[in-house]
Amino acid sequence: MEIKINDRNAQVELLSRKDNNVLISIDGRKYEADIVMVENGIYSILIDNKSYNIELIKIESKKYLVTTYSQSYDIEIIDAESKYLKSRKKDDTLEETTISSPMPGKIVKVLVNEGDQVKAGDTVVIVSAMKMESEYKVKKDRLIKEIKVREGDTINAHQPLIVIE
Amino acid sequence: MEIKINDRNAQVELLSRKDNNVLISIDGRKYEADIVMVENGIYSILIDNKSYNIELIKIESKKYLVTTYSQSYDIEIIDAESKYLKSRKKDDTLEETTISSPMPGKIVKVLVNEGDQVKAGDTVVIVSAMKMESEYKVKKDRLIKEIKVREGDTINAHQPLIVIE
Amino acid sequence: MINKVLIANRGEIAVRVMRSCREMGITTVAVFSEADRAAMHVRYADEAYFIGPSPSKESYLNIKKIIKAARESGADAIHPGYGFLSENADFAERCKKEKIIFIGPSSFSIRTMGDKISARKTMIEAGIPVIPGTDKINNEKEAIEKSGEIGYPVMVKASAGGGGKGMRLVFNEKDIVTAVRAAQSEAREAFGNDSIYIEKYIESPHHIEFQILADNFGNTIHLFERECSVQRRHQKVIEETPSPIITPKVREKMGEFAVAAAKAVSYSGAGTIEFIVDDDLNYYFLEMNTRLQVEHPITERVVGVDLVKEQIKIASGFELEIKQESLQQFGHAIECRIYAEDPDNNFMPSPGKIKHISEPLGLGVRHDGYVYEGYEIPIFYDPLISKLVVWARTRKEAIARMKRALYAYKITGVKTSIRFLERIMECPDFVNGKYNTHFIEKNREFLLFSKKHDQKVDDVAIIAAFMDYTFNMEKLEARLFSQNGKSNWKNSGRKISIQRL
Amino acid sequence: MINKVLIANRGEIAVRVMRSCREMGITTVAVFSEADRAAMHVRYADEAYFIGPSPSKESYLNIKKIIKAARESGADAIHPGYGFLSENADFAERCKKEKIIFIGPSSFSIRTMGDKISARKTMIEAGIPVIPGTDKINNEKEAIEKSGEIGYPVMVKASAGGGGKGMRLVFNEKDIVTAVRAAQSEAREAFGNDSIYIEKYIESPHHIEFQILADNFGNTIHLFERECSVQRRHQKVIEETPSPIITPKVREKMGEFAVAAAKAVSYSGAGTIEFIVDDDLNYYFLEMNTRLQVEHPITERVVGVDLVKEQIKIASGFELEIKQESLQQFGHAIECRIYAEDPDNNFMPSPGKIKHISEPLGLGVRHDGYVYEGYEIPIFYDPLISKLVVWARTRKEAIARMKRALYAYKITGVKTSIRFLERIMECPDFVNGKYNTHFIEKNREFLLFSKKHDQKVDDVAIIAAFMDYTFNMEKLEARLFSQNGKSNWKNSGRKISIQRL
Repeated sequence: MEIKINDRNAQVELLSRKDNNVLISIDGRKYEADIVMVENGIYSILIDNKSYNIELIKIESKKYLVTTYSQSYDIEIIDAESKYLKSRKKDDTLEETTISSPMPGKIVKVLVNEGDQVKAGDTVVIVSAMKMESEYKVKKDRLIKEIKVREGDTINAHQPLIVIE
Repeated sequence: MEIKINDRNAQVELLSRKDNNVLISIDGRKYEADIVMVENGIYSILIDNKSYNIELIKIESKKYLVTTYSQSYDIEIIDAESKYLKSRKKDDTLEETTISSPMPGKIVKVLVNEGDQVKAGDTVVIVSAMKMESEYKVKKDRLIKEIKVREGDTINAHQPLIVIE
Repeated sequence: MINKVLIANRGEIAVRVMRSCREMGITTVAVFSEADRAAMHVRYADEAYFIGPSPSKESYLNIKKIIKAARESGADAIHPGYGFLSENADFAERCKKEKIIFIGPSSFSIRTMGDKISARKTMIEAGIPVIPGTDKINNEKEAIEKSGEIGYPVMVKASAGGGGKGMRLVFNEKDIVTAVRAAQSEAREAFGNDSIYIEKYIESPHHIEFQILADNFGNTIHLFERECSVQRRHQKVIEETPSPIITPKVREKMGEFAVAAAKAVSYSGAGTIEFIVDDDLNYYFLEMNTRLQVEHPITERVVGVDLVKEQIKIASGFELEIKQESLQQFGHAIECRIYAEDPDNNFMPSPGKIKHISEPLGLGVRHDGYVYEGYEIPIFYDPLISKLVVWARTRKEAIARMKRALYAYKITGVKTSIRFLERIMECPDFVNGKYNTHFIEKNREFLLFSKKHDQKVDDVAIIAAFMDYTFNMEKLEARLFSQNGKSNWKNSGRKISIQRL
Repeated sequence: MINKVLIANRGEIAVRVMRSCREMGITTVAVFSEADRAAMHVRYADEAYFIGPSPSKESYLNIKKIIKAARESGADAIHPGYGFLSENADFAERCKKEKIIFIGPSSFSIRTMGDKISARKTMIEAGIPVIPGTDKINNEKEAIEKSGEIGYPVMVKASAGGGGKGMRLVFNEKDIVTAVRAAQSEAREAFGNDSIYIEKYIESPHHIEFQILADNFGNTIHLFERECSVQRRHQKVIEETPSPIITPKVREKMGEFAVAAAKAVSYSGAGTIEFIVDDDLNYYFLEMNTRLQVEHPITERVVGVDLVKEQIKIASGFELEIKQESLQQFGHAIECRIYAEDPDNNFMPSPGKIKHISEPLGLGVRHDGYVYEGYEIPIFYDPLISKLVVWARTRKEAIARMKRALYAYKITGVKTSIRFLERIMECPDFVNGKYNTHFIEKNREFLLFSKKHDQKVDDVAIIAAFMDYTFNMEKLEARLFSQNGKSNWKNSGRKISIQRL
């Protein structure tokens, strides 16, 4: 099976398993791991007697945010279904670009109107969260296609705010 | 609806509700409550601005162990279905009695054999948990009908250990 | 004694105040906005009153609504915490009018210290050292003379200034005239007012503050200093006590000035005198915070005093029992502020739902927080999640303990500053106690350097995700089987095809 | 310095030891039985080794397996914690033979103090007061004489005794002969041996112990006392320091004896000298615990020393840095032991799965635990869940703080002693510091008295259950609807019938 970790892909195979002891190959590297879910979403893993604590947040059914002590990873399971969906997506050339905020917050100000032509670096929307305001800019010269929010709106993380072309 | 709390029954009615604000009557006493589940199984309830924290453990679909700051309650929701089941159960005169332990543990010793006639106060089984042994006795003269465990067995709380008649 | 206290605040400080109230047998009243119905301070309090919509202006900053809740609940006192209405003189006055005890100083003290000009004037009169500076400069000759008196480097500032405009830093007399002219012209353009003044520039400023307590009988004491120079955008990040740079002699003298400063405004309650200190341990009054500080726990730990209890006792009209000469600093304490923010992404705030939290515990660790698993940190308020406070016999041991506590502190669901704080504990400048308010800027690279890539840790992360996926698939299959009977060939086929993917 | 420590233990003490190791930069190695794969000490450690089936005998008490894990991991030292192998002289010897440092005293110290007879003999030789008593009594005349010397009341005991058999309490000389005869006859029947001896009977015994630290260079210090008289079935429940009954003079003298007792067995490491103290503050050596005690945190808090770190430094061959004269007791600390047990059901152990836990935090609270939400407390080991330790300036404030902490401490899923401990904090005998080892027995009724019935609280419990049921019903209906389409009349009918129930 293929697994995408951040920006690279790894070939993963479960070679054998007995209860919570598994033998796994990752890009040819073999690991004997004792893996137990100790709390909801938290795994205790022993490999060569080293103790690892890994926290998983499921974003979607095959997408995880995985946190080790020192780092966070975006991990995606790529099975036949996802491969099929991805290949279809590639055919679909209608790629839209949107402005969104990585955090939830409140719209302070929308600085553009639909149909506006904006220049690279122009601020198009200001979002406030926790007493701090963040400005969102366009990276290239763009046309404002659709404005999906109004001032005062409460928004979620990654929600499309403005559609640009 | 009827609700059984410990050994008594109460008549409960939901009179009105708006979002998390409810008006409830319990045996004729009316309560305006603001009720929110804040964590899994934990409710924050405000009544006349007093703040209550209630923890619920669901034992079965209609049975709860409810813990307030000062006390624990066994609470059962009695709807038409449970009433029907209860009435059927009453007809069923085949009541068996069993010896069980209120805690999980390990069987240290079974002191009787199937078919034995025991006297009130006789110890029939010894269970150990957390370095402490507990003796379980019969309350009345009884016949040992069936022994369901063996020495060394690990048992759950409330699991039938010995069936008596 | 006060019987019932309304806490006009939220978050960790509301819970912290309630804890002391509970120990004193005082009933606690929470107030909450729409966003805070499920917040910990509502759950912890004896009573809770709804005070309006989520934005602070319509709830926690709304004096009318808070007074109404106090009247309805029959609270005889209000504790303002920090932030919100804590330094609002009108609110203190309004409480007085309503015959509700405001747990804090008088509106006079708040007003005098709240205004920079009147505070500076009052301090000069009381003989407290302030940053050397001038009134309005009338001509270039005066600029040269006064700058010479103050001593270079100096900062030329626009009287109407703000945002860095009309400011010029001058290191030598030869540059002063050019600087004055440039500042004047910039100020004229920016503010339509070219008046300027000159102030001493502190090159490596340390931010050191003194905790004071004053009762209504003229007794004022200080509880030593807190070193607060680890700041980011003028926001304190880490505080410690004792300060690694202060000497016993300077400490004693600064403490005396802190007491004198408080007395100069007839202060009552707990307050903090902030000083700017340079590398040569010259110190200057900066401002007074007329309330409890976020970082008060490090003082509590090293001195052994519950500051909230002292506030309540003073507000109840009791005389201070603690005497200056009985106080001493025992050991060393450090506080780290844990924010919901993303250090890897320019410290952008990160509100959201807490998925999992493991709090660090054990010897010498105090943890003041308010979030819990499943709690959604709202977007409307401060991103402070909690304060991690450690104590140890020595500074070195305290740093080791903080590292241990940060190591064991885990929060998922929101981004936090925990790993960034860990890097500070490893940063040589901090470890050696050689830092000033430029510390984070100066060590930016070290602090944001993420640990080197470890193939094995990557692989362990993959194993966890892979096995979780596998376990879930098995559960799903088991459910399919149990729903469709044991010998359902179609599902059996499906199972095999899933495994082969 | 030691680089890698294997902790031959589990539960809260294993985690506590690892915390100090981490602060010292020492790698930690956990060992675990089958039941403990998911236990916190395995999660917290750097490395973890499986050592066998769940019963202690086959894992935590199995010397061979633990030594094997130590060798495999390359640990240069073993910390035994308390319980298990911590007072096993053979284990200490075996470690020595394997050239692994045993973090504890020599097998000689363990053996001498582990045997009651040799310990008593050694203490008498060292001039430490022991409970006055006789050797074998040969005749009635001797019984009368010796009892007179000891002073009434005395206890006549069978030399072969046990389980209370062959024991007689005598208050007056007139009853001694009858008692001796009765004891002899009872002993003859019970044990086939009628030899008896006589010991002073301590009417209201206090259990007070002294913490000591000794290095390998002849330096031995004590860290003052712990009052451990709140016991149930000889199991400590609550400990505090300072003791409410000890005077400075007696403390000093007892401390000197404690140091002398440790020196008499060439002690090294951390240890505890237990004394029996009567109401007149006469004290007698009871026994020595040659290991870390469960209740060591209260000493750490009041004296400001990390005892585990001191153990490790001593075992590493360092000289004690702490001097007796630099130590002092600052404030007051209390520890409550939280057990998984049911006080309403004769304190029956209550293992099981933790559904939810809210730990008390904040000023002056230390919480040493190891359980977490979803953790299943195994049936094989001690029912101790955690230790709640509070500190305050005064004993009165410490009690208030403990009440506050216990109030906020919530565990569901297993029964605990939390509410019982709260009652102790409210019990007048405890509050007044007037208690001895009979405290729980004497106050049984007060302690097990549950708060009076409150109709309103019953009703709030009903509301919670009722609304939870209602919410779940709604969710179920929503799911039925979404599965079967919007206009499914059959389901609509079902919905209405459900609501009407």
